[in-house]
Amino acid sequence: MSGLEDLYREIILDHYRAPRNRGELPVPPAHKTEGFNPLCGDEVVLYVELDDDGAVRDIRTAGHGCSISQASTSMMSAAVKGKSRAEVDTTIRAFKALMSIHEARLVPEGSSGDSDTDEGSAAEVNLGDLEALQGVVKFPVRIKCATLAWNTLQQALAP
Amino acid sequence: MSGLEDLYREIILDHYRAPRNRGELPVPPAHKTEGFNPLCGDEVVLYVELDDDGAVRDIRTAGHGCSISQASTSMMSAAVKGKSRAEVDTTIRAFKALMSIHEARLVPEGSSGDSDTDEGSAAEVNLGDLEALQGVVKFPVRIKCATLAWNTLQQALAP
Amino acid sequence: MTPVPAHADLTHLKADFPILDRISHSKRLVYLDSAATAQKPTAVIEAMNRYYREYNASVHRGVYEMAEEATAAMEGARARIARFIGAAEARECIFTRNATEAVNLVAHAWGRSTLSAGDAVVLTQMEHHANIVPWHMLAAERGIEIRWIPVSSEGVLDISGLDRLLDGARLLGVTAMSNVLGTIVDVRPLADAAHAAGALVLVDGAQSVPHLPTDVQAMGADFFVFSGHKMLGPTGIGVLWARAELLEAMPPFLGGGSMITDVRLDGFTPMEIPWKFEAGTPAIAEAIGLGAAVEYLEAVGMESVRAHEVALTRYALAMLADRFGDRLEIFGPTDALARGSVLSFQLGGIHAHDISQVLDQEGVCVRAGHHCAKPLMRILGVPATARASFYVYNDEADVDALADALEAAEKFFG
Amino acid sequence: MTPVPAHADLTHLKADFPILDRISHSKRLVYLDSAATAQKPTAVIEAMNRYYREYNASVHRGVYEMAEEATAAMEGARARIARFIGAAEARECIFTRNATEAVNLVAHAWGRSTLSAGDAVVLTQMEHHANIVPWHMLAAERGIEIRWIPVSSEGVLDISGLDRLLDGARLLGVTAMSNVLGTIVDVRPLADAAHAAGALVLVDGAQSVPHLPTDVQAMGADFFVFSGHKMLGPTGIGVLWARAELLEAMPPFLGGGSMITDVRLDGFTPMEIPWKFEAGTPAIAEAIGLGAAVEYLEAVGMESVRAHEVALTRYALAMLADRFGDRLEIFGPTDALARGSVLSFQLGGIHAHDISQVLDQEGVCVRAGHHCAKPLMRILGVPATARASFYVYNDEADVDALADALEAAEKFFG
Ligand SMILES: Cc1ncc(COP(=O)(O)O)c(C=O)c1O
Ligand SMILES: Cc1ncc(COP(=O)(O)O)c(C=O)c1O
Repeated sequence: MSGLEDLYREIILDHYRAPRNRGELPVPPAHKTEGFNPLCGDEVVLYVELDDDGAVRDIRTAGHGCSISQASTSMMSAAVKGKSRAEVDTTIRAFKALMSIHEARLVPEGSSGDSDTDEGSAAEVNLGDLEALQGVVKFPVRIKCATLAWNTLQQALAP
Repeated sequence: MSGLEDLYREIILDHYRAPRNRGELPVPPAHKTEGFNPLCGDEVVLYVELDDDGAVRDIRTAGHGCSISQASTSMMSAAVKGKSRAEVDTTIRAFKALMSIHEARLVPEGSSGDSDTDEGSAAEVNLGDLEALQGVVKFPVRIKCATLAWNTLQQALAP
Repeated sequence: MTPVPAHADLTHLKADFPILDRISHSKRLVYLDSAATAQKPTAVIEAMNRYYREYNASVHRGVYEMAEEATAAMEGARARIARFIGAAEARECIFTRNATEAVNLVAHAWGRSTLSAGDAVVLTQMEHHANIVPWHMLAAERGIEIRWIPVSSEGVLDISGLDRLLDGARLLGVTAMSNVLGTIVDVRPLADAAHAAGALVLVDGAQSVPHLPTDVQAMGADFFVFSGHKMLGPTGIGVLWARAELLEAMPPFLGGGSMITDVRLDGFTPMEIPWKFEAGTPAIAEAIGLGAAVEYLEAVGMESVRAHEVALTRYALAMLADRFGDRLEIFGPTDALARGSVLSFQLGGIHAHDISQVLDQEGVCVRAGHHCAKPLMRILGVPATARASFYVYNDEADVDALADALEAAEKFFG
Repeated sequence: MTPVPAHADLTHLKADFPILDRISHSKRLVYLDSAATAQKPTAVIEAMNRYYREYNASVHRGVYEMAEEATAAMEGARARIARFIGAAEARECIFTRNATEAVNLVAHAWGRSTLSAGDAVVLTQMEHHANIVPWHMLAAERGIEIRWIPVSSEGVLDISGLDRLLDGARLLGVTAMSNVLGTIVDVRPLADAAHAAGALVLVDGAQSVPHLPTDVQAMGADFFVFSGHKMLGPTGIGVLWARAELLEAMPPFLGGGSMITDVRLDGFTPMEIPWKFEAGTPAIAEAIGLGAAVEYLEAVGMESVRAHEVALTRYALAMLADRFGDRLEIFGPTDALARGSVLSFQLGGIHAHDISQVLDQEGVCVRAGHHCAKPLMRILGVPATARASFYVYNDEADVDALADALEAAEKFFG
């Protein structure tokens, strides 16, 4: 079993203590999207402003939650800000693949995994800082904390 | 644990093989009463003819069932035929007390037993052949077989 | 029908079942009541002990290590069980107390939200009470109509009037194997007919899952129920399988913790499946125990289980006919390939209770009674039968012991 | 309130709980989540093992020796449990899967046959979801009204408006002890008021039965529910107690085998209580295990259990205040005599999940979340709390370990 350091890497604690892109954006032009983890009460609010071609021109985050959900929100905002829609989509897929490793272990063969993931292409993406969140997969209940911001982002980008 | 001889005493097998008072009585003057054990499908039919003072002038039995219910029916008919109402009531009470010994063991103190029984007075009654059925109490599922005829008799005598 | 391996010697399995060391009335225990409940191998008992001794914790919400282990063990068991019955996804398996609760779940959650007065539910006359009474209750409450597929004198379903019975029906409820006759029902053609008529199909697998390879999708079931305790697993656990879309469309059954995503003073929002249907603290140890039972059965192989039982049933049918002739009447199909290893019988005029009592004295455990199938018993014209049933741990010596004990009964009541 | 024995040293009990030998993250296990589920003593585990290894058989109908032993063990457990909670008769205790199913049984069998649109059910704002959601479901189906007894800022019921709330009500549902605040509710006066208003009283004893002496008759309950797994017993078993007349007047809940005296093609006749409410093969091993848990608790003595927990709670409240001052906020009553041994808290701005995660690393198991009491959490104004809860096997060293681990959490997130 893994130690706390696997979960709470320095970079995660850094994002938790000093979250990037905190705040709000005027709506419109931004869209506001809320995400909610009913199991722990964590809440993420995203303000996302898109270019005409779907690139993330700007993003701000609000809400409250545990260190993992807060850090993940912060890291996500940093990772997608200023990125093209294609880059954002690839990052989302790669991050979800990272998180699904454990779920794959939990749910043995024969039952379907998360159809959102695409481990083939994901393996090639360099997630940078986000890789630090990989430790979360060893703590299954916390995975939902880490993915909350990303699911909310997907919702925000949904047509 | 007890052997078969405790349950199937010679006298019981004798009543089973050669049941007393088998048959029917004209209704009226007799009453016909049916008893049914839903757990095993056993059925007892009693034809009882009472004197004006409630004495059992005559009794006949029909139905089908296991050796215990058949023997008990036969022995019951022999025990009550020609007896005054008071004698019959005492015999019923005594027999039920005999059968409740086991139930008392099954249901520990603090929960109420069968309110029909009256062990004080019952102890003094000489049940004769019927005592042979005492072995049944060591086989709790069979108690209902032994008491079926008696419960049906009580119904037949109820006002 | 699944091809049956020619040879399946399971003798070595006896050692896995500690209860078989029991001495009953100074005789070795000959347990022939597995259709009521099966004995448990050490692996199942120990899987539950390990949970209680090493990682007992409530599941799903705990952050600490033991809670994660417990959750992984329970959800792992669900996934294993799902695979065992050919389910497409683990989340299609709902844990219940037993097969009975699983049928009731369907009658409440699906039935009450779907059926109204005049709707018809088609059942067979050889259903267990578990697949009758919930529908009687719904009939009394909602005025639905129950129609019956008759049973022929050979103990098989008479489907000559099936199309008429299914006309306008909303559900067909059918057992995959009779617990009285042993009859194996070929569910697929019935399911096809039901689907063609617009009805869903609920299959009672309580007797089939322990003894036959199961593929819920191949048989065309929409709902499928079974009990853990009859398949080497613990008491207190059963399963409802249903297709995910069906489960998702159904309202919840029991309300409480774990089955919600939110509760407010003015209402609640249910959880996703399977948890939507699992209110309160689940039977965690029991789910883990059932997972271990499935693991055990997988290791033996369901084809081997079936082959072993066919051989034993064949032996029993021939040997009993040989030793008792016409005095012994066995109900249901005479071909071992058409039936499970359940033998309901009558011996001369001796009442089933008396047979069972004498057999007990010889260490032989059989069931006596109506086997929770009173409508069928009325059709057979008997108030009660004795029933011997075999499983992986039984062998020809057990069948011989049965025959010897039956002779003793004949002598006793002769 | 029951007088509390001055001294109750239960240190010797630790040895009865094999799980306490577990090493978690190279630390000894400090289990402080008994309000979610309790650990099991060897006596309970072994009672179930004995059933599976020595006399596993289905109950009630079998004629053979093992079946009689199993029936006697299960019915003996029922009688023991009935006595333990002060029931008048064993048959007033219905076995369910858990407290949640027991509330649902009442909502279905009593609620659906008794309540109609406009009828009111009064609940408290500190109920567990188990005693809320079944009534929400009935409200949605039947249009009954739910009224709420508020919780004061001190975490106790505000009964100033009770008479108004009870006016025209049919049921009062109230927890005997909050699983979040620890608040002990003095049920009797509430029950008297409810009865005076013509309402029945359902008491949720899930948290109280494990920790306090229980007398269902003295407290004035009509229905009383609890779970085995929180009182040293196995998962998969709970109890509904109700007065015999009530149970006899209620229609059955689940239909199937064992709960009938007859089944025909056109209907069925239910069995007498308690079996009328126990459809299908029951959780036999679990009932026996719960009987063994009650036997264990009786041997310790519920007065001693209570005394031990009062002392430990007092110690914890004082020591934590001393070491953490204002940084630690504990919800609920501050007087150990007014509460159970459940401490829900917030530590600085650290999220409950993070606290629980750090504590786990120190071998300390606490719960983090909404504790299945979302309406109450909204009133407290917190999305989640951490919760430590004590039982017979905990001691001051465990509370010290909790404090040490909380300091580690403060350092980590400081
Ligand atoms: C007060 C209270 N009521 C009801 C329950 C539900 O118990 P179970 O989940 O065992 O049904 C719980 C425990 O979770 C509880 O604490
Ligand atoms: C065919 C069949 N269906 C349903 C059941 C009910 O199973 P349970 O009592 O475990 O719910 C049984 C067993 O009793 C059975 O044999």
